[in-house]
Amino acid sequence: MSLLKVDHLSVSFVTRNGTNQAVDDVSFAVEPRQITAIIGESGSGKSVSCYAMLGLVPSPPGRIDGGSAVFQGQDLLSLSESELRAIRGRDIAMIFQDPMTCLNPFMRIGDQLIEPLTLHRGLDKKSAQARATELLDEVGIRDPQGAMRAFPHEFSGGMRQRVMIAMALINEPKLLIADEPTTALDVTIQAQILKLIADLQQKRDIGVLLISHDLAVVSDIADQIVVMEQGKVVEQGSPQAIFDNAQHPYTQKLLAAIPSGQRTADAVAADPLIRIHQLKTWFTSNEGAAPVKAVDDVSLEIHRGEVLGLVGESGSGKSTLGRSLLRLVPLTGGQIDFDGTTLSALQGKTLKQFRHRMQMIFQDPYASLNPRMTVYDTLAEPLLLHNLVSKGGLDQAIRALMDNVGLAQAFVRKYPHEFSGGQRQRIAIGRALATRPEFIVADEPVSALDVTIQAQILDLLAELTKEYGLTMLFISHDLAVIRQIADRIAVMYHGKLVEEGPTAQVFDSPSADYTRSLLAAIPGVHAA
Amino acid sequence: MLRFLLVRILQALPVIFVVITATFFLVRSAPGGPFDQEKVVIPEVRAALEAQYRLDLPLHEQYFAYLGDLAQGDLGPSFKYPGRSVNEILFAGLPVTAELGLYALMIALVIGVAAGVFASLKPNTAQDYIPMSLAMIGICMPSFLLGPLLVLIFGIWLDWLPITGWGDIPGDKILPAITLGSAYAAYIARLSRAGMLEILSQDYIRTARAKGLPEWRVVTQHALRGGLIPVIAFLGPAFAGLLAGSFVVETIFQIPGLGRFYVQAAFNRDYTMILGTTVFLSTLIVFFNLVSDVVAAWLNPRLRHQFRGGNG
Amino acid sequence: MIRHPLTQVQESLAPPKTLSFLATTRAVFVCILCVVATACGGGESNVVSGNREGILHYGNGTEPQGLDPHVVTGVPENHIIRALFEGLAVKNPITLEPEPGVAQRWDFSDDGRIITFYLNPEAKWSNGEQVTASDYVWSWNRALHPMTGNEYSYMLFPVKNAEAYLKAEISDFAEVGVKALDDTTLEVTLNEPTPYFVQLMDHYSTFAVHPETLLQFGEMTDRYTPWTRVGNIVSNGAFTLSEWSLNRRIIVEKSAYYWDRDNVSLNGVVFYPMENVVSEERMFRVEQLHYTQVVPLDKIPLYRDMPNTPYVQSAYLGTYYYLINTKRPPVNDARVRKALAMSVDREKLTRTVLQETAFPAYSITPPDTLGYFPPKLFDYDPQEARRLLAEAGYPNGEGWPGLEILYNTNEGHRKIAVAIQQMWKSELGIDITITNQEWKVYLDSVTQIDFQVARRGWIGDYVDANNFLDLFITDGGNNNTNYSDPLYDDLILYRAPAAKTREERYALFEQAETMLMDQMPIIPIYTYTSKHLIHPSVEGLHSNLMDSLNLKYVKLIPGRTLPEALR
Amino acid sequence: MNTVSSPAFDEVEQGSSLWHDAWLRLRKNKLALLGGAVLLFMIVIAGLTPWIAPYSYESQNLDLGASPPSAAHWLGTDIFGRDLLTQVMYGGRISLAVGFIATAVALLIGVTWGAIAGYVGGRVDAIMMRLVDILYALPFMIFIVLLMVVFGRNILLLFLAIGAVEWLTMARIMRSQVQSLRQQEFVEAAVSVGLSPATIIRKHIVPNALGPIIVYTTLTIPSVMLLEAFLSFLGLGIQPPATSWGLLISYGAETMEEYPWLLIFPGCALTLTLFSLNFLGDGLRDALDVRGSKD
Repeated sequence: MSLLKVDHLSVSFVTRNGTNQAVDDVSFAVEPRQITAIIGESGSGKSVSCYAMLGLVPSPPGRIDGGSAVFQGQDLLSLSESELRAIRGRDIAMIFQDPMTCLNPFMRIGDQLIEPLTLHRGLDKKSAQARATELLDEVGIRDPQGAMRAFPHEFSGGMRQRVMIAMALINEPKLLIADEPTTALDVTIQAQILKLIADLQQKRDIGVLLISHDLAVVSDIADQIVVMEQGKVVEQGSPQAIFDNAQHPYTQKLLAAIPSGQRTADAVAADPLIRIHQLKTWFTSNEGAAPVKAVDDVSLEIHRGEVLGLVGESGSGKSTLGRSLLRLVPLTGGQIDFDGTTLSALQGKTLKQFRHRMQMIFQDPYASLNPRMTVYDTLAEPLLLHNLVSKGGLDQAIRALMDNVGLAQAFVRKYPHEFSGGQRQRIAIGRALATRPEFIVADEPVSALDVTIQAQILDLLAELTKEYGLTMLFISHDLAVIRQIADRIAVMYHGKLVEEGPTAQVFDSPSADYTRSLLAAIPGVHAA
Repeated sequence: MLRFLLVRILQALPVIFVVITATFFLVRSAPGGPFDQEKVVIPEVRAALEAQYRLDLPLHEQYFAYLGDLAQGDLGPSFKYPGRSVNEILFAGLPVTAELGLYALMIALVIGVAAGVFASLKPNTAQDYIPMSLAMIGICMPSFLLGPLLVLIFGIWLDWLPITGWGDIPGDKILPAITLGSAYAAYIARLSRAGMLEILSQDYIRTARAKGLPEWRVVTQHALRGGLIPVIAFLGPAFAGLLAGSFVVETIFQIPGLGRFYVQAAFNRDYTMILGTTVFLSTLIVFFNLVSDVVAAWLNPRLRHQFRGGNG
Repeated sequence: MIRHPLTQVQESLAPPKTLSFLATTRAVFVCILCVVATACGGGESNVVSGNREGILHYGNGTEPQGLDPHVVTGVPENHIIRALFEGLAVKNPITLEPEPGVAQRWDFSDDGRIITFYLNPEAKWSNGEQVTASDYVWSWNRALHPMTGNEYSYMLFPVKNAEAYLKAEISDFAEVGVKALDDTTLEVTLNEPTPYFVQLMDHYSTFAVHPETLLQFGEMTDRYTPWTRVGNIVSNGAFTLSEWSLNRRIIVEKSAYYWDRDNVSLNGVVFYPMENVVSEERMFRVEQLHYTQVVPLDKIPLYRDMPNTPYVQSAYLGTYYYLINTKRPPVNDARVRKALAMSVDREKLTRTVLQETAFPAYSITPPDTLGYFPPKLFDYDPQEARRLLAEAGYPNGEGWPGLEILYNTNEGHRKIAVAIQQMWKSELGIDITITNQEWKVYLDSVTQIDFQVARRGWIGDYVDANNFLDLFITDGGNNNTNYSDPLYDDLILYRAPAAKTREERYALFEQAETMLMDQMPIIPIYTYTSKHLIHPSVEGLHSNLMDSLNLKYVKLIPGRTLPEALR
Repeated sequence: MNTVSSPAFDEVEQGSSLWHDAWLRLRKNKLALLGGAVLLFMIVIAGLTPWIAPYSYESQNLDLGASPPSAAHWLGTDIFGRDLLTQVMYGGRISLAVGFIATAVALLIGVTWGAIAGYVGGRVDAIMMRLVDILYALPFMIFIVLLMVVFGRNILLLFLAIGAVEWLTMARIMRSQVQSLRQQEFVEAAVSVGLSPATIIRKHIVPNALGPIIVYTTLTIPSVMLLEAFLSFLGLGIQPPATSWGLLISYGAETMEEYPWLLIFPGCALTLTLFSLNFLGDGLRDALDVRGSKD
């Protein structure tokens, strides 16, 4: 008998401007001692269905229209608030996406951990604390005693997620629901957390319902996969069945969007456009403590016409390096030579004029466009500033740019908040290309987008670099994406360059150990 | 902890010094002296008076003499009340103003926080609109209008409460405290509502609910502490406002507090009294700002490391 | 609450009863207050307890500056000091004629220049010691000493060399005309014969203080020593100081050492500082006060129409007038000044704006000042005023350069200034601006004579026309009008004091008054009245021209209550 | 938002700017609209007062004195027999003028000060904001009382004194706005395009900071009007012959027992205006809350 049986569940949201059907007639089951994964893009209703079952969706806007969710013989949807509460935290536990904000910053970790115990089990404080310390050790926290008294802000993202897992398991629940547990973490840490969840599931014999948007991540550990789109379940099956012969077109589209394949490095003359010599960019925090060495003595060459992939985890200094090249942050030491001009020495007016030769594309499509300016103004600004085009020819140039980046010309008068994430990134790319730059820095341009949109943008970038003969520095933490687009790869760790070489050579025979650990952590490598 | 306090106090000293110097010379530049009377004073007598109070010395000497006395905590004799020193008058008036301020603040905190939290539990419903519109009345009705109205309704028409004096007749503290406290109850209500809404939308509240905690525990254990930090940060500057408000309330209700002394001293050109009150009030304001900053910072564990002698 | 036609107005403005929501919150609020009110209502009122224990509860205006007779100025201080101390002579509460005080009797030398006071051997300090003539010599030295800075020192200027000593022209106090022949005889030598000098002995700046007590706390001339504190102070009046809490109250008890203690019926007095006129009247109505210092102008009509009303109004030795700067055009022309004076309808002004609490004034000295009646030399005559104005070159207002009335920020002055501005505009067609200045700034402007027309009030220091007429001698301290007439100076300074009989003296004063009104450097407007609310149970508080308070004669009759209308 | 005109594009869909969205949201908020309407009504009345006032400002009728509301005088008369409705209208002119002008002064100083401190950052920012903290600690009420007493009470000084008190909070809000915007990527993009700091502030930072500034301004006006009324109550604000609601209330409070309408009507006028301003302010805050329009 399955641990959790969901039949014909439908949930809708009643807001001021009409009701929208978030979950429409969804049915799936979670077998005991198995990991069931729900896959879907943002807005597919995957989280809403789980939250609705547990009564975590606030009732005024949200409304459960029908269906049932049977757990251990009880239909969760028909339980009263107090009965549902008794199950939450004891038999069904949850862990959430962003560990940084999921722990109460004002309470010590120990106090937050023992709460479910003292509440549901009625244990006294002392034994609850002992139990909690054991669990912290089990989830791999080094100094459990110290951790009990510490505050959340003293822990890293990964450590906090481990605490969340300990908090979930403290009452020996039967079912663990994990909502995108690793999305906000770095690749290496992501692998460790997934492995921890899998091990605990085996050891403790619990059912796990894993919600994610990344098929690759899920393929490694899931026993069952449910694919959702626009509030409906489009396909269910084992990972093998899904990967080998996906029936539904949407599933096929998801599979195709997983970055794969390797860029065949066509012979590119080693003609360096940019030479970086012992570049240092340090940030001094004002309390006079030791400076943060974001970029520490990096020397590198970027050849004309190539796409250099820059890989590293968060805090490795990769985006600081990108911004330093464009002189967006003050340099501490070293030189940058851009096609003969020592860029690092340029100041004031000359620097400003030089800027049209190098542009940047940013990560967050929502923040990189001025919300108060129309598409027309955003594109017109760089063109007029560097008077690359006469007043009359402006419209013509803007229309051409929009075509290049695949935007319908009719939207020229619209504002950024009226576009989707993908469309906004296209506008940002259009702005970057407006001044016909030779060199582009793309700082994680696709990591904030859905998988399917991600693929389209990557193709667009590849196409544009060829068409305009651009040189691009492509910064990302996702090796699979880098592998698909980059000619050469450079790996950064704690502000230093640990490896550099053609893509094939770095993937097949990495020289630095750190690169090896990065490669091992790439999800979904086994299934591909 | 000490290091943090020391730094803040050192920063506060120049502020008070600036206040003293500015007031000292500002007051002296006002036309008319402390000894002018309707019946003109004979020049010789005026000279004798000024000699007694060292007003005949050149201005800078007076200034340094005053600073010398101030160092020993002596605020000098009052011109208007020859038999008394400014210290004495201030300490006669201080307990009254402090008591009035305290009652007003208590009313403001109790009513304000209760209304704010109550409203934040069900935003944009009747339970939210009623307390908030009452709070709006508190803000829009200035104390010098609310006071007389309360006197008119409860003092004269219904004749339930005494309307003047402080402490002589039982119950004469109720109306002044309500008048002074109502505006602050309104501000605190709005602040605590906004603070609570902000916290209730945080992820860790959802975690708390996921742990199966009943709603009242979620609010008291998790939301309240974070939600009320803006209220505590508001208390420092609110104190300065309370002092200003006490000017009016003390005038309406005949309360012998500091506020009234200050306004009279300004009219009588009682230099030492003005200076004494100014120094006294600004020190209190700086002190309360410091206290509210420290408490607000201490409440937030992320900032608490500043006190454990961490690296600043 | 006052049962009066006004009540139906209050009903109509009472809070609306219809809104259900409002009604519910109001009900909740009301019952909370009921609980509170019952807990604190009731308790015996001051008047009832006062009448039983012989304690008078007295509203005393502002907080007194201090109790040192040679340092303070102002009315609230006067009342308390006269309860604690007593001068050589005391004013009769009704006739204001001098009566024996510390001095049993006194006699004049035939040329009137020497007065000998015979002190009452029974007159004692509150520590039992006898009040001696040398105490007076020591005290007058302190009052006149250049270092003390006594603002009322000019009260003793009639004494020989007193003024010279104050201005440090002479340094030996022995040269000043006051000698203690023995413990009980004090001989005072004057510059000129001064008929009103004995009256001055009732002014507190001439009172004696206990030398040993003062020297215990500091130098003779120190202004701010704590000798006047409870427990330190030694006084010779009918009462002694028993409590002084700042801004709360001052309590005096009947003295066991006062020479005339058998005639003092009160056991004590409590003085309350009442800043706010409105709340003083409300305290009176709830019987917390026997006596109020002032009465709110707007309540007077209500009290006046009340049967056996507690409202007492009587003439007060003071005149309210406008100073004119006789050097500033257009008021440098006497005809213009006269035109302005004649076009003020004083009857209407006192009836409406001042609610009949003042009498029109046509001269500087108030009528019936110890029998002296000033001549009435002009009247309200708009035609004559317009003729004079035209004659002066401004026919019904053409070419009028404008005129500014200056007053200190006060509700009463504003009403009068606005009213007069209106009268001059409608009667003479001239434009008037009124500006107010904060009190001290205003005093500064008046002393620098930096104005065209300015408000002024003068309250008599002693009951004698000289106190008003000597204001306008050339370069007089209080002559802020630039008016100067040698004939006038001679009349006031020399010929009047030398007059043998009172009738001859008053005739000379009339002549001076006429000269003054002929030049019209000031525009008299009204004479003051004293206004108080006195509880029916208080007897012996007679009102007099000086509104002076003689607590000695006051008696409290228990059992009497306020009229029903005030209940 | 200086959109460059361009006829070349054919059927172009007209985008709805954030301002347009904000206006739609505001329109749905009934209370805010009511507040706006009442405020407009007050401003129009104040503006037209000299022409529509039932009686001339100075005309007094001493014999009448203070009379309750009657047909001739809708709101009754004051102790001079002057029509109270006229007094309240003229008082409204001054009170509203003080409210708007002093706020403008505070806005001007505060926005420029905050923008500079926020954008330049570093040492300059530290010094500028330290000064603001010091001024915050000063007992401003005391200084205003002194200023008024020392330098007399002309209206000009009153505007400056009140403006000087209010700009501090404005500076702080502007600074935090500019600082957060400066880290936004579209500002970094503007820098990388090569725009000068001045253009960046003008075209990118200020338009996005306007939301909170407008909200705070609508909430400053009532607090400024309260301050003026407070000063007039103490006898330090507006001086006769001019009048303001604060002054009328203080006169009314003196004789409230006999003539309660002298207190109640000016009090209602002031409270009503403050209500409408606060409701409008709250409505604007919800409408302009940029966070809301993210998804």
